[in-house]
Amino acid sequence: MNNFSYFLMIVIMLINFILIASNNLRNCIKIVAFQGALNGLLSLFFPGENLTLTTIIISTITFLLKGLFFPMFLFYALKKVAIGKEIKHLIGYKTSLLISLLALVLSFFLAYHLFAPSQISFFIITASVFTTFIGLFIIISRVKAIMQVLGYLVLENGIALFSFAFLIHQPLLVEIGILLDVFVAVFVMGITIFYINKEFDHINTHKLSQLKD
Amino acid sequence: MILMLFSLVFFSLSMLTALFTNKKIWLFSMVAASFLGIAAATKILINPINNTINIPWHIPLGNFSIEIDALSAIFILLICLFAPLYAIYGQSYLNHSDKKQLTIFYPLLIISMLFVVMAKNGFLFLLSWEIMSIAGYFLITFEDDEHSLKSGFIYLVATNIGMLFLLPFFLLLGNNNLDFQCLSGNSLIFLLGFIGFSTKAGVFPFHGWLPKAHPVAPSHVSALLSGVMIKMGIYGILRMIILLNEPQIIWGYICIVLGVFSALIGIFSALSQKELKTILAYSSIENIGIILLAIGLTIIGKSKDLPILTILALTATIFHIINHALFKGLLFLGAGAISKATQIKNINLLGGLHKKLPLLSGLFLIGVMSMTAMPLFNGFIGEFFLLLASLKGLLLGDFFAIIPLLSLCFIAALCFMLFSSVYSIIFLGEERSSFKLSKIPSPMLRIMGIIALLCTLFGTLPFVLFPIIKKAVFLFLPNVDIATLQESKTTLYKLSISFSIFFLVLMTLLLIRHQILKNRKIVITSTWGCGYDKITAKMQYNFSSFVQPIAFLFQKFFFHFSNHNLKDLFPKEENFLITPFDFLTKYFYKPLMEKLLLISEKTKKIQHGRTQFYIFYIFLTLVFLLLWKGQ
Amino acid sequence: MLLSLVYLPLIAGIIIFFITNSIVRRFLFILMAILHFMFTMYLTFFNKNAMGNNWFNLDPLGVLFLLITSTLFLGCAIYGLVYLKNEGKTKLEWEESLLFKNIPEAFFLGLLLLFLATTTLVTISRHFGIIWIAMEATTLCTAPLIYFHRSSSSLEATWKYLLICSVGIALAFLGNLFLAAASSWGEEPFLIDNLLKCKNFNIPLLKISFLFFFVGYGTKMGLFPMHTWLPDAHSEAPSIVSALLSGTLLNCAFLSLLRSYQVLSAVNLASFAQDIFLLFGLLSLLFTAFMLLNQKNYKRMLAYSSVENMGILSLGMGLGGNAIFAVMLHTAGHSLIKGALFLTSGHFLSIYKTKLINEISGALKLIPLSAIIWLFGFFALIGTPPSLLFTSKLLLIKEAILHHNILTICIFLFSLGLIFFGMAKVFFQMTQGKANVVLLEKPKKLDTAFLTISQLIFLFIVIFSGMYFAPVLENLFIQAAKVLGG
Amino acid sequence: MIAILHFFLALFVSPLLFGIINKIKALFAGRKGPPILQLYYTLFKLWQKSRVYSKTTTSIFQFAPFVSLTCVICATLIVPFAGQKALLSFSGDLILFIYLLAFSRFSIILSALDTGSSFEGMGASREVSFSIFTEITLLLSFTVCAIKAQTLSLSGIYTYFSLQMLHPTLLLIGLALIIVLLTESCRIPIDDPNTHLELTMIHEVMVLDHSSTELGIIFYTAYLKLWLFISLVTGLFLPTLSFFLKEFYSLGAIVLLTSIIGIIESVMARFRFIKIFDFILTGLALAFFAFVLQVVGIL
Repeated sequence: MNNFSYFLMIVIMLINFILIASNNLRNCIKIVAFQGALNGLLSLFFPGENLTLTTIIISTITFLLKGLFFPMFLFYALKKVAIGKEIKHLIGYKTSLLISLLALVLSFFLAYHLFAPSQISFFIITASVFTTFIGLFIIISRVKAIMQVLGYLVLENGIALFSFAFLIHQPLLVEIGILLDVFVAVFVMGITIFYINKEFDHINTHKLSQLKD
Repeated sequence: MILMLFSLVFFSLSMLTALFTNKKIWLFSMVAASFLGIAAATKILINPINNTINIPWHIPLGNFSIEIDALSAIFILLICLFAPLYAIYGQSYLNHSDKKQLTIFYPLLIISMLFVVMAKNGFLFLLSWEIMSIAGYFLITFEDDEHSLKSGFIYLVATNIGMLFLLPFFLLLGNNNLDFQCLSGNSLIFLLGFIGFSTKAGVFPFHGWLPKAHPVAPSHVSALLSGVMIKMGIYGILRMIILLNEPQIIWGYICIVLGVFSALIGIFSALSQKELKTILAYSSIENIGIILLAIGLTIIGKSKDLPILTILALTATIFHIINHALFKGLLFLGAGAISKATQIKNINLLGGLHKKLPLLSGLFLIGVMSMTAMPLFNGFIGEFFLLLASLKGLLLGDFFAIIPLLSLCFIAALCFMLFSSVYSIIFLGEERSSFKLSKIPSPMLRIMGIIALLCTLFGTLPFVLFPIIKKAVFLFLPNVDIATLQESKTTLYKLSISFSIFFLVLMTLLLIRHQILKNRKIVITSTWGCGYDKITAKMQYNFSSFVQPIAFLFQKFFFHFSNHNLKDLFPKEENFLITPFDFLTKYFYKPLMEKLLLISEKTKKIQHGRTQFYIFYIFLTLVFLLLWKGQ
Repeated sequence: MLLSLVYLPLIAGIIIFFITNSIVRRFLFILMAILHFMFTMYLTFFNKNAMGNNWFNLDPLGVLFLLITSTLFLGCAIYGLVYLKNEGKTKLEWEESLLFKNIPEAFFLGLLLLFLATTTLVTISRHFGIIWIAMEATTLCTAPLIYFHRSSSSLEATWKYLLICSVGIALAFLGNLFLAAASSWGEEPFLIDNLLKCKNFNIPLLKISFLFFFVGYGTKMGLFPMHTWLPDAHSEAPSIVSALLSGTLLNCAFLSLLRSYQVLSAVNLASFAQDIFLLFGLLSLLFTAFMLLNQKNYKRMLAYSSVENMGILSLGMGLGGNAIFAVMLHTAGHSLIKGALFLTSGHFLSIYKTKLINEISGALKLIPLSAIIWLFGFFALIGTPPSLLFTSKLLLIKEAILHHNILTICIFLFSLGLIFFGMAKVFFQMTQGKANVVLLEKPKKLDTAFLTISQLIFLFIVIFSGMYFAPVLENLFIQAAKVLGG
Repeated sequence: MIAILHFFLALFVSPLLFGIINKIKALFAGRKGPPILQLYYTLFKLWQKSRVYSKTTTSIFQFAPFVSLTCVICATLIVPFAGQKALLSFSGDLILFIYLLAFSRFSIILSALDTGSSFEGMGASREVSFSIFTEITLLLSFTVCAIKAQTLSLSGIYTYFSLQMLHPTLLLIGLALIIVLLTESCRIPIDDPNTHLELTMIHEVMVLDHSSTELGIIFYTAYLKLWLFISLVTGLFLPTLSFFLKEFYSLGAIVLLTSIIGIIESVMARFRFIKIFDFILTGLALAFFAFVLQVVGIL
């Protein structure tokens, strides 16, 4: 059972690399949705887990939310904004690969510092910290506003991975509250993207630098 | 003490009268309050009993403790003497403009100064110190034009910097609830306090604001500022010396060196100015330098345990504080009267005012004569005792005292040159430019008359002030024996004897003159121009040409000569100009400002507007914290 | 019963969305603000034992921040009535779009009430998870509020605010998880009371959790490297929103950071946290000192002074001991003064129609009452003696002298001097001199009264408590400081 | 009693000194020269003449000479003569002496600038510029004597010193005082008293516009000031003799010093204006050198 969860975590880490590599917006949205779904599944198949009702509800909600609703909403936004498919990044492909490897090393260093490599949690920490750093890196390096929303989603996935894996079970209400917050955050970002597109008829955030000292 | 409280109540009452416009009540409450203040101070001076009030004040650090000892009584007398005089002068000077700004902030300034002088608790002191500065700001920017706003701003920045030094000073000085306590001499505390107080007093490195702020304010306000408010800085330094009761000798040397510098800066920059009130402001810096010399000598006397030297130097300090307030006030009021009558600021365009305004010129002459320390007037007493103290110091073997001796003599001579030429250029000779003369309202002249009378009184009969000095000396040297005090008392008497002889001889000579010249024929002709009869008023000597020989000697430091372009055979028209050259602003303040603005330009680069970089900053701080504190 | 403090504004906010009549809407808005204020006063002064369970409970620290929030909100509500009336006059071109059908004012008031609900939730909740949810909710409520003026720059400010704060808050949630992991999964690991009781902590994990907390909530609080969203958001938002942002939002972020500091000091790791607080406090002080030197826009200047005051707060926490009491004073004083100043800046904006400093002068002649508030606010903000901030500044320096770290005192005083230099030029240039704008019609007495009454009350509180510190107030602050070991 | 005698001696005999100087200059030039008492005659003549005033002048112009005369008369009260105590002596009277001279200079300058003529302005400004350095030299030399005599009054100093205690510092101070004397009374190296070109005069140009009694008073003040300074210089070098011998000795010393001044006048020409500052500053340097010697205490 637990080598299946190892397998899931490795797949999530691989998805991060694919995300760095891809420059097609539609593919990126699909990949992030897949990563969210995997996250939902992970909490079900985690070792030493007595399947309580709350975990099942939580994982199904995350599965539905991240797997289906967010991509649908983002596709709708993509259609409304009708921007070009391929996106140019602030940081070139080779350097971003190098940085993601660096992030991997940093997460291993952090995890090594905290837990003995033998425990399962060592691997969880690496995966979640690595995904968080990749999420941050995507926000920093991408130009299009939608890509930044995707970066934010990857960041959320990393953090959720940490909570699901560590089986920290807060009461149902709190879990739902967190998911609701993420949902509303993405929703409001989407609305703002509509306005940015209407106002500036482009959504390159690096051009949005009118407010400076 | 109750009298003092009543006077404070009356002052605040006058503040409230600002709401409804009639001036009578405002003036009446001001005068009544000052009389009460003077009565309280004299009562305390005679027998210092029940002069403390101590109320626990629900503030984390402060409690409301006031005490009037000899030193504060002297300053209370100073404040309460000048407040009503300048208020009455101000009424007619500003021809009853009903601007509220003055009626509110003038009494507020007086109240806060009284509290500064009486406060025995750090918190109360800082509170009144700050209110005093703010009230001073609103009085300086009374005219509300661009120039006064700029100088008011520089004034506020200077007081704020002073405040920054006073905060740690009072925290180190007071125990946990900031009450003043006697401490052993600790140089750090002295330095903090000295810098904090000297920014208010206008001592050498921090004097930049004074020549800008005082000329801009209305004359009676600038008289109050340079006569009384600067002395609050001096009061602070004196109070600090009493509190740190074993002063180290090095403090004395610092005071003397800074005193010499500020006096030199003051007098030389005054020599190159054009406007009367800026000249008077710079000469206040010079007089503050002289007072600092005297304070330096007191510190040396106290640390080397020479009671005679301390007594003489202390008499010099207190005499000069009181006298400077008197004659500086008189001169500023005179300057106000001149600018009101002629509406001209540049003194090189004035001239021949004596014929039209004889009374004003007489009063201004008394002010000038006491400013240049002429024997019959009160400026002389302060400088006499300072020279005497430095001579006594030399006699007793402390050879550092030669510096105050020589520098004071040099400065007194320069001040003599400055004010003799200023008086004669404004009042004597021909009118250098045609200006319409308006009448000066009589209350202004009456006030100036009272102050001039006080100047001559303290000048000719200096022993009148001796009881005050005696009380102050006991404060500084608690266990001094009367004999040493006696010596300076006899000098005072001898001085007044020689002055009376001077007066007698003058009277006899004038009588003889009257007898001889009674029936002599008088012929009126034009001034002798060695044969050239078309002499014009412009050919007279004006202020910068009068100063030219000395300016030529000190050209590199303080004066900037307009370059001569007498090139061709028959040179056309040529003019000669001395412009002030302030090396402190050129080499210290301006570069400092440019550097600060440069750094601020660089820091602005951080806020460049791109979201990606902002998040990169967050990422960086996260990584930095993990590395720094992660272990 | 305690939760009603949150439910009432929540429900009212949602209802207001659907009310079309503006008079009823404004009445409900004001009623809610007054109710909330009365209820908090009742809770703080008359009924010590709060009725909450261990999930939602009022400890002295929370009470203080709740009190500040509700007073500031009431003040802004009073100011808001007239502000919205004027705002309504200026025709906003408004075309049909996805969701926002009803007129913006309802949308504005509704979101303000939601904002009130979420900030109260932060102050009363004892559960780290709920604190996190409430903080994220505040961000989402305020984001559209910043966009109220529909200008392109306010849109850019909203986008930056949204993105930076969401990233920050996400990192804070990671901190939550590390905290739970450190407490080795005790039951209900996120409740503060359990955390305070549990002794065997995995120390490295706990330290890392504090680091994530510091970066996450530090972004929301506006400390130096993470402050970048603050000047843009405050200068573009309408004055009520920026007053609330500066007054309450920064405080809530500071409160959540203090909660994690509480857990750390229980396990006497306080010195670990104090070094971080000290460093970042000094950094933000120095940064803002140089930024304020020549500012062009007075709202940005007020925003930078908020960053500076947050720097002073974290500096105070860094010094610890008696300075924590000073920090409590400083938070209260700063929020009230900054709220008053932002509201007055709104009045200046509506009169002079410009945010640039050198286009404004002679306000004393044009709008005397606001100009006087503007000056007194400046003197209070800088910390001249009668104001509360002076006492807190004095206590901070006293604590620093006690600890003999001379460097902190020098940097602290140097940056205060620079800040005075930068801000004094602005405040005096705007109020004094000749008025360069002629007023079209004499403003009605009632309007100016409403536009200045709340600021006058705020300034009166700050200056009066600078002179005489009411004992009942004092032990409120002392309890709050005792919670943090002050 | 003796002091009163000395005071009146100073009042009546001081014009004689100028007579001596003029006589010596005449002898050097090979001519007979005016009688020694000539100055008394001019004073008497001036007292009778009618007054001529310029229309720009005010009452200050008329009273200033009298004020300056009173100052110098009070100064004579303080200066001891021939080793005896002066009429008025108290610790610190040397400071009063310096300031009284400054006061007399002040009144002369005011009257000069009152006439509004550029020559008188130039004379006044030059007079003031020189007086800055002469005052310091005078004060410095008095301090050195005071430190040596351990008293602060002029009479104390002059009763302490005598020829037997001849001392290099005393010589330096004597020289410095002579330089001060020459500048104060505007003798040859500084200013040529009987030149006719207004541009070169300093002291005389200030009194250009005065007439009759005021002119007489001003001349008389100048004579009295010269007497004071000469008695100050000679007072330091009197041998300790019996009372009468000391009187005659000091009178002889005074006549000797006046003749030396006369010789200097007929031998040297006037310095260029800039050079005068260097001349005065050498006096200051001498006095300062004496002070350093005194402080170091070798001699």
